[in-house]
Amino acid sequence: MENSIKIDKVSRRNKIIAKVFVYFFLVLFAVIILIPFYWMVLTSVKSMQDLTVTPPILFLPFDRWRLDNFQSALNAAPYLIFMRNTVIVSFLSTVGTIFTTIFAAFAFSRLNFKGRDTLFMILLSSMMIPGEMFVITNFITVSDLGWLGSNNVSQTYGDALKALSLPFMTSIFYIFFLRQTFRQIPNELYYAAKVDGTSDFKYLWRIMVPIAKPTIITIIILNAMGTWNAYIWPNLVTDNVNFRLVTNGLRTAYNQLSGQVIYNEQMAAALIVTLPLLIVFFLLKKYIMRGVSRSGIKG
Amino acid sequence: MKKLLVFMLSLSLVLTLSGCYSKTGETETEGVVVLAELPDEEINITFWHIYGQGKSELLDALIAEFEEMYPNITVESISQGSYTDLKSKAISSISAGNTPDLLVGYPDHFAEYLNGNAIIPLDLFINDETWGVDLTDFIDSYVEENSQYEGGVMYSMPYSKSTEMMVYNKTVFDHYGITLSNTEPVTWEELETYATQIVGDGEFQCDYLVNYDSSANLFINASRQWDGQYTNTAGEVLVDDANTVSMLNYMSGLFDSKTLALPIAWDESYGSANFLKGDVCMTIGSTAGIAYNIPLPGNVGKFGQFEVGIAPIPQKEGGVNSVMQQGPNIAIMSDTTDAERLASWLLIKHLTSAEATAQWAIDTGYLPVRYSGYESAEYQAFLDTANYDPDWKYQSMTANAAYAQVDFFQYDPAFANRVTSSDVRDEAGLALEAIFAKTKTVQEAIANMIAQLVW
Amino acid sequence: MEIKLQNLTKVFQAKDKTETIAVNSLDITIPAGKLIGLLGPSGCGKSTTLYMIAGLLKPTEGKIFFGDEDVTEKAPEDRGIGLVFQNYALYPHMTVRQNIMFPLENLKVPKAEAMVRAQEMADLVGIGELMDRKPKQLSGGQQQRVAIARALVKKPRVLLLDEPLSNLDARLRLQTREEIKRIQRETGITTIFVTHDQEEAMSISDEIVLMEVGFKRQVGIPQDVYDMPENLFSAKFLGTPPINLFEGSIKEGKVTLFGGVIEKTKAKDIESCWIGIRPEGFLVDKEGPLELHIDMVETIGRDTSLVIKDEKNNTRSFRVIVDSSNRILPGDKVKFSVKPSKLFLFDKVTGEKLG
Amino acid sequence: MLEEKNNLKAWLYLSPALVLLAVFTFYPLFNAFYLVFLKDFNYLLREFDGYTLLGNFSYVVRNPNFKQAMINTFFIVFVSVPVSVMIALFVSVALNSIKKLQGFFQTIYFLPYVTNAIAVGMAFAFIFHQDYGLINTFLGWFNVNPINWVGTGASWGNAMFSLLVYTIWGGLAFKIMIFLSGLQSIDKQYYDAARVDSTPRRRVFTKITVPLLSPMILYIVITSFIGAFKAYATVVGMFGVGLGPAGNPKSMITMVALVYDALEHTGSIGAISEAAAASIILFSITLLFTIIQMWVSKKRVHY
Repeated sequence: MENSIKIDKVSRRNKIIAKVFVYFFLVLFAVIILIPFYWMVLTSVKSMQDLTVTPPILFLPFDRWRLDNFQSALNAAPYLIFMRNTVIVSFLSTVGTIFTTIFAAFAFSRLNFKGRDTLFMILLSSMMIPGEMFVITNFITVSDLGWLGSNNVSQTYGDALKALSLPFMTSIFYIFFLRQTFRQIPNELYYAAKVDGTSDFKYLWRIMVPIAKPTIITIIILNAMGTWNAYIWPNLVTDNVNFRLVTNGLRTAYNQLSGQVIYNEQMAAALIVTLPLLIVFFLLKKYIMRGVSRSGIKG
Repeated sequence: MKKLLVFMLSLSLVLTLSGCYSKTGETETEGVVVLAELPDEEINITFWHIYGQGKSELLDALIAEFEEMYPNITVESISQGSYTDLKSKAISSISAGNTPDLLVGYPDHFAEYLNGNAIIPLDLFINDETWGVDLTDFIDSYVEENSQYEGGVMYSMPYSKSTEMMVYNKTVFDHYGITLSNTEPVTWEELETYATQIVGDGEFQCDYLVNYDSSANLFINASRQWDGQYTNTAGEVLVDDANTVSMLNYMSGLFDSKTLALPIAWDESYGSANFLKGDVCMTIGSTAGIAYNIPLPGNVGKFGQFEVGIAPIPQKEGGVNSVMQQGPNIAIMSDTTDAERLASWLLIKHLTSAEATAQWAIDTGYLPVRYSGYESAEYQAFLDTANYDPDWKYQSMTANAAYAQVDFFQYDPAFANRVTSSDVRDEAGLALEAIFAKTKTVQEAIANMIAQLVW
Repeated sequence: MEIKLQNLTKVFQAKDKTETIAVNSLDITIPAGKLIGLLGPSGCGKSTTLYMIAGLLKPTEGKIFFGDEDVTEKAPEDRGIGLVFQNYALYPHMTVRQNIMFPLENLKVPKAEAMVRAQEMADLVGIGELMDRKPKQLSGGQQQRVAIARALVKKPRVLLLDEPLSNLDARLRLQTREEIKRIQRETGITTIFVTHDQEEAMSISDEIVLMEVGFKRQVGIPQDVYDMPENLFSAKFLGTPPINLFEGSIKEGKVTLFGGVIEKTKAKDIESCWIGIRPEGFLVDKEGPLELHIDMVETIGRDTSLVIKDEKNNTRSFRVIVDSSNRILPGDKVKFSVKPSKLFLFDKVTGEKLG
Repeated sequence: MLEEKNNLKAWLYLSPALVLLAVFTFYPLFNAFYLVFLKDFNYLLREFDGYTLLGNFSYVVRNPNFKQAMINTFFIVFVSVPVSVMIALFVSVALNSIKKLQGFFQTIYFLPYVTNAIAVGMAFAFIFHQDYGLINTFLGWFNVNPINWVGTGASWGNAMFSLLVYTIWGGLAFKIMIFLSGLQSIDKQYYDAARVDSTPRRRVFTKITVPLLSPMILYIVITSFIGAFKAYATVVGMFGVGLGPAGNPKSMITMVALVYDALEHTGSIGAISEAAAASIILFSITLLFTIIQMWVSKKRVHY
């Protein structure tokens, strides 16, 4: 009897030690992860002089914060226009990606067809070619499609949107990701739906998509982020400065002629540009975290 | 896997058959026609450059002036952000057949475009009675740079030119009673003697005497001063040359005596921050970057808000006087109509006119491309050391130092074979850095440079 | 709705082209309005048969009739069936109400009507209070009822249940079993119930179909199948404790076991055959032909279970259940006679019943 | 019916993705396979001078940096992927095991994903700085002399170590996000069952978590391998276009850097074919490893 109480105590103590250890580990890891982000914020509020001090200033007192860096950053490029463009392009490419990805992942995970594995392998293998190789040919394709305007007709906003978003309306990376999730959904759900007279199409949208919601939300965030960070392609396919995206603004506004970069203003601009992404992430986070109840359906 | 292979083979076959590429030998160089009169129709021209917010506003003002002069010409000026982006975009647009009408660029860019006959010779425009310009008014070395291509043809016009200058910590130099001229270059040998006094960790001393921002410029320009070989227009790499090697050995000695440093000494790309901090007492960099070398009130560093002087860059005693000329030129693309070409030419002519080039130079820190630009009343007033506009003091001193070097201007040959002139340039810089970091001896650095470029 | 399976066969082909016959020429007629238990050990083809009836699997050969209608080529949704899965397959992101209404949606039933029908069905299965919960908030038994409600709500012609009780605990299983029986009676729907649990099948079914390795072994009212097994498999599969099997012989119409003649039969003489005697088929009888050495005695209420070593094979023992009024102690030697109705003879090769 | 082949239907579902992929992915891909066999291809004029079977490949292999690029790439792939997958797995499991502050930590771990690349580069320059960097300060507590990690003249080993730390750091946010969403969908009852059986933590991890998470692990491993084979941006982020510490340029060069080097002068004759050749060499190596992984995983991944 006494012994069992002792064991109980020991195991409780072990549990607490384990908990403390887990939290310690998570906090330590969070600090490691946060350093660059902290650096970004710190840089954005430093004056040019504080920026060049050695050793670098680790903690900047509030009274030395230069918030006007943000003001200058906003003035350096037409960010509002860039933001609008980026939001539109993100929206178009994300909606496109979600649709094409869901359909393709469904076919790869649920339907049986000739050459499925071969096709999937071809898709995977095309991820192995460096992106720049695609850019060169795709530029010519987009140009041949007439979306860049011609020598006499300048590019329209619609054309620019097409050129900016269409090539990114699908992604093998996400098809693969969603396929993995879809494959975890047990077959019984499909049979049950079939017996109820549910078409494949309806089953996909009413059953599979809601169950795979965390994955799809993740894809939405990743895809929006991709558009937000896109640089090379938007620069290549837009002829009008007003058609460009935020990262173009970030890159061009601070590329001074002597090659020296005004880091503090650039970081301020980067923070401004990052903010919408963070908000989207905060809003959608709970959907990722909620996860799926899997009681009653075992994979 | 077998299926995959078959698929790939058949697709590449389709591509072959679709004939989107043709075999060499079918292109024809279009003759350039200079229209006698500017057509009345609406002419839209697109101009690609790389200027950010500030400079592109100045440029747009000049363009607005131009559009007022020629009401039927509309100029769309587009910034491509950086030279790298501009060039890669231009290359793609040439291949896709969707180019702008005119664009800025470095000679090695134009050499690359010429592989596709994508820019037109400007001689007919230059020499045209109605539309022409007096080429002798342009700085000679700029004209040479822009006519270095096959057959001595002018494929571009000088536009935003700059050069290098030397900024020094006048407070320190005054302490030792050393006076440097704003217009007379010092010699490397003189720098060595200054170093014996200035280098150290005393109160009025720096760790190094002089920093050279661009190691590639140092390599190329110094080999010229030593009368050494570098490259030629055919694209041969000639750095394994006695004079070049002796230059490198000399520089290696300067590194050892802490007379000369490269920014990598502080893990930086530019030495200005360390100049301001007082780690180094002199720094050599682009005339366009002067603002970064001026200590502001409350400057944190060994010397606080010290005084700054500006001088031409050092030369070799008894050597060939030489200074790098840098900065972009401007060219007209071939995929254009005669009217567009004429309109583009008129824009170039406007942007390089004496008034425009002087104004651009004053506003941006570039240098005028014409002698008449230098001589214009406006620019002379800007140069007048007796009446500095206090706000423009350093810009003015920079311009004086630069002006003093006009006769020494040199360019390095541009080519775009498998190895391009910019590849050689990059390797030259890396070779010098390796010597500085003591990871390679001079001989090893040269051998490695050649190995990296010729294979 | 009568269901008729004609020569129903299913062959599965693996990737390496080897074939497995999961269901072999099945001929069964399931009378309308009855609850039929499809019973057999795992791998006997019962689930495959169910899936073929549902239309989820396509028969390799044979036909399926619902009444006079040939539904073999029909899609599952056109057959008018309801199906309940072993794991219930409830849609995890939908509430109970949405789950039950889902099939009606497919039939384009107006929403108001669908709500009413869903509620009726939920009340019928006794989960009317839980309509707004998600499946994960329900117990196993409740989930099971939701699954049944979902299967029934569209008023199917046939209800198919695939091992519906196997995920429930023993007490719940008993309760749900009765519930299913009640719902089936109330709706009068033809129901097929797949299970590997004989007790479950016996207690719930109007008729059972006994299957083994793709073959139908016996069809009939559960008690009939138990009382009159047509073959060795039927005899072995039904009954707890299981039937005792002995090797014996028939000579001149006499069944001999352990040297004693235990029964007379009309069957032909045979050198060696299986003699099956249900544990309750033994009677303590001082005149009995069998004298057996009692190894162990377990008295449970009104029954006494005796464990007896097989005389021919010492490693094997068998059970005999007698009335507990017989006071028997381990080590006793007791004489038994055998009830003729509890004794069955089977051919050693074919397993068919003899006589 | 179920086991039937739905050829037509499947292709219909695939068609939106396939049409886009055909135009923007497969066409450029096969174009690369075509370009690699052209001799002296002039991209600007789209002209070429006959065909060559191996000419462009041999040009890439003769590149003085080819061997170093292979070594570095393999080093990055086979160190960074396993290490970062392990770390991400442990962090996600730890994060999934707590209730309080879970969302808070998750948000923090996501931040690198939205942190500007330049900021990350600057922060790492600070972390690895020889005189006042965090790592050397930390080592200083144990009386270790300052190490020149990425500064002028830094050795290959130090530079590679720093690059690996940077690479691993950069990939964690994404991996943690994927693993966490995977872990969230594992039924709690497996863990309850394990607790009832008083299974030790380590066994729970290896016998329950890892197998049930295996589809996501496979996804991460395959995509990370492909990504790591394409390592380039991290090298530029850490060392600039010199692709190595000052004084030791190109010591950190990777396979993709060979592609980019060639693409810097796409207007030069033959440069695109050279880039295509380098891409295809990289592609073949990556494909080989992916096929091996898929083959191995067939036995290990539990759906």
